[in-house]
Amino acid sequence: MLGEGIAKGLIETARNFLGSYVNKDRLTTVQYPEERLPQAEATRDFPFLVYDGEDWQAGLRCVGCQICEKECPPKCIFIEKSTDKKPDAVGKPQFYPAVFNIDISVCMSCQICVKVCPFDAIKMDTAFELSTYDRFGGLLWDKAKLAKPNQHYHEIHPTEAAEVDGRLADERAKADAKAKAAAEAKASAPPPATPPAAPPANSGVSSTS
Amino acid sequence: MTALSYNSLHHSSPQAADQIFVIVQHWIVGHAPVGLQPLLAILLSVVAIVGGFGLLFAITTILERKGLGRIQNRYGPNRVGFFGSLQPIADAIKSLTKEDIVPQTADKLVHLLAPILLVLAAFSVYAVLPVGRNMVLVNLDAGVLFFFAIGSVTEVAVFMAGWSSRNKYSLLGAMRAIAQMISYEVPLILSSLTVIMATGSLSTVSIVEKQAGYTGILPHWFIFTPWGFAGFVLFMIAATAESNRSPFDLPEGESEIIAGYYIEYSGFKFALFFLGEYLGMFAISGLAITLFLGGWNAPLPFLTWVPSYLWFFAKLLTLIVAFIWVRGTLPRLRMDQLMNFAWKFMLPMALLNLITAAVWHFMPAGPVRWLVSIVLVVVPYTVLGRNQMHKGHLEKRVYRFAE
Amino acid sequence: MLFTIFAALTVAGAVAAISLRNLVHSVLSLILAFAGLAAVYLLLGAQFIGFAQILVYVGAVAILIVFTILLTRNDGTFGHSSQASWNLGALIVIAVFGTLAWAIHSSTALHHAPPPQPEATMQQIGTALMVRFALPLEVIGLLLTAALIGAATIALHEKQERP
Amino acid sequence: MTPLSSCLLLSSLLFSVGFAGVLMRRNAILILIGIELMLNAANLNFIAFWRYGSAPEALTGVMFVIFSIGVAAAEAAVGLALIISIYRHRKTTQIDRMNSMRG
Repeated sequence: MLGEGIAKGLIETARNFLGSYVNKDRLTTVQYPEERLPQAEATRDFPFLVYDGEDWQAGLRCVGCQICEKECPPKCIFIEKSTDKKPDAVGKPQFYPAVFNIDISVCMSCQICVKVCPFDAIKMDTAFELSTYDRFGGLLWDKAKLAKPNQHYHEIHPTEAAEVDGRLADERAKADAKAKAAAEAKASAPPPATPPAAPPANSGVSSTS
Repeated sequence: MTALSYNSLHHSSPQAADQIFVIVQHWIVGHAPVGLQPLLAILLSVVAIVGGFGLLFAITTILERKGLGRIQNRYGPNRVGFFGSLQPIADAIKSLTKEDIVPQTADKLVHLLAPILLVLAAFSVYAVLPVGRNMVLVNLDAGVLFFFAIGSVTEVAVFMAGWSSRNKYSLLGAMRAIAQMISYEVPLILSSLTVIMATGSLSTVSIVEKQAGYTGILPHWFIFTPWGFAGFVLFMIAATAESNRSPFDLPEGESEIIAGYYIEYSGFKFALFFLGEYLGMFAISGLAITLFLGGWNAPLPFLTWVPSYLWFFAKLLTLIVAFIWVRGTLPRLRMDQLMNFAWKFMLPMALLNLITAAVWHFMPAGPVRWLVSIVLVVVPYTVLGRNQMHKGHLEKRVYRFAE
Repeated sequence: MLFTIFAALTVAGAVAAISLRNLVHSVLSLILAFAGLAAVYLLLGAQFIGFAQILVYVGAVAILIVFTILLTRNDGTFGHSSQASWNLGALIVIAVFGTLAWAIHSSTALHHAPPPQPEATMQQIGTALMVRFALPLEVIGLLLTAALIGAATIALHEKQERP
Repeated sequence: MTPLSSCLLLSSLLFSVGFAGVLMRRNAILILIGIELMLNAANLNFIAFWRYGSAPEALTGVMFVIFSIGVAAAEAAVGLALIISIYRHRKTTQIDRMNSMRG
């Protein structure tokens, strides 16, 4: 009979309407700015640059290798390499980025920059309320704005950060041992070529997911 | 020729509440010079109509958003004011301060005139709508005809909007809207013809007056007759289609053609379209109340002390709530379903309903008349409905161009 | 006064309707002319005719023309004739209007005082339609049905697929 | 000028404008518009003569216009259907290109 389904539907919506006043469990809406759902640990929004220690300019892990710039699908990263060198996390003298800009308004949060970074220098942040009044300048973040301490990384992604720290400590120990061996060898023999910096090949951050 | 007859100033106290607006109007008009009095009276009524129905528009937007929210187990707007009650004001300020964008290739003049014409047409039809006893702007002899004539101007406005925007979606939306409005205007007018047949008048006021009185506690509204009930249902379905509301909101179809004919409108002009649409809905509900639900008459004999305009607006609110409820329930139709429904169900039902009304008119009162009329309504409904169900649902849809 | 305004509106709409290049603009001006004419009817006391004019001409005929315009795409050429035939046409039209205006101006039968406003209530029109003009009404109903079916058949005719 | 003659003047003006449309434009739709204008001019004449005529209570003028509007609606429907049909075959709405009898 025509109209039967309509009547059933009307009863269902009426039940929803009245039920939402009686049973608060029906209303699943979270009143967002006041109430917030807890973020999952693997939450990722936009990249930031990790630095160790107190001084962000000295402790920046990034060596300006420009791999992330080349890999970035929407091309939102802009890097200018420095001309001089400074010691990196492992203690080896490296280049550093003179300019490191990310256009947050273009970034699509794909995390490819994080995956390809051989130095664990770029990681994903969890901050998402980034609205500004200037959509051109306000969302083009430079090095100073992007740099965040390692502690911040520990706060937002503890498991992942611990793993990264462990790996970096291992590498540093390995490098130290190598340097020591080299020094000993140097003391006894003519100097060999400098050992290549062991790249942590494919050191996946996704292992925490 | 205002219906506010200047000599009916004698009233007892229960009537005073009923006629309060009429009395106030007379009092104000009485201070003006004699030559200006008719003009001032009309002006006051126009201001009252624009203000009253504008306010109702504001109330309806918040009611609709809240109601739809609750139907979908959401809160709806609850930020501005007490439980979101000031949301319409925020919306109004927002749309008034927005940038007015006109497409570069648009026909600027027609683009500008379309929303104005729509709102003008939407407001004009209120001139013949009796919102209370002695509360009608003009009691036209051909009131119902006036309503439908002005209502058909909306189609022109919709076409102007869709064509002048130079946007294929808006043109598609306009064509859909016009096709739908023309198709559903036929059953709309045919279903109201039954009432015109029964009352022998096209004047809205005399149609309402014919529905006064009670048998026992049952009022003499036309909805309480078999043909009146069928006519009311047909009228409301056609009215839903005429005012482009869900489930007949194909012209707007935001998932396919984004917003139909007003896609290229922004800011204040968009607000005008929105206003025009809601005003059209109120007007056509008002006409349904006038034709079938007894206009300003009280539903029960012992409630006649309540002012007449309150009854009208109570009925109007009920119909608005029904519109919102249906919108929250039914999904949008497909174009072929829409047209099938109009021509293969609504039109034959409306024509048969005319015959039912004639049979009712010429048979002597009694249970036999009721029985015959009910059979005349129910049997075609079942047959046509079955036809719709099977033809509409089981047939595989043939795509002509998408092979 | 009001008559002059509405008459000017009607003539302006009509002139625009036949002289504008864009067909849709033509139809919109035509709607203006129809509406002006409806207002003139109302001024003359023919309420029913005025509203029927809006309902039929604005709500149906104009919309029908609009649909036709959109279904038949304009093929680039504007509908103006050659200069010679245009001149000839203008001459004929001016002659026709001159004759009509002269006839109206010189007629003596029109110069009597206007009678009081005649009544044409809906009741009277309905009775006249149903009693005195019942047969023409039936005929016009038949004509409209035939026209509806005929128009639908003509317009629905699908072009045969050529193999 | 009496009201009747001004009505007649308006109607003759309207008729001339419609006539000009029929004579001077080649688009079939515009010609139809001209014909509608001429019909309306005739209707205005009927109403004017009913209003200022001798026997208004007979409603002859009004009746004539009612039937005329009905005929005009039928005419417009059939005419436009013909235009659409011709357009399908010849891909034009210009009258002077519809010059062959073959469909």
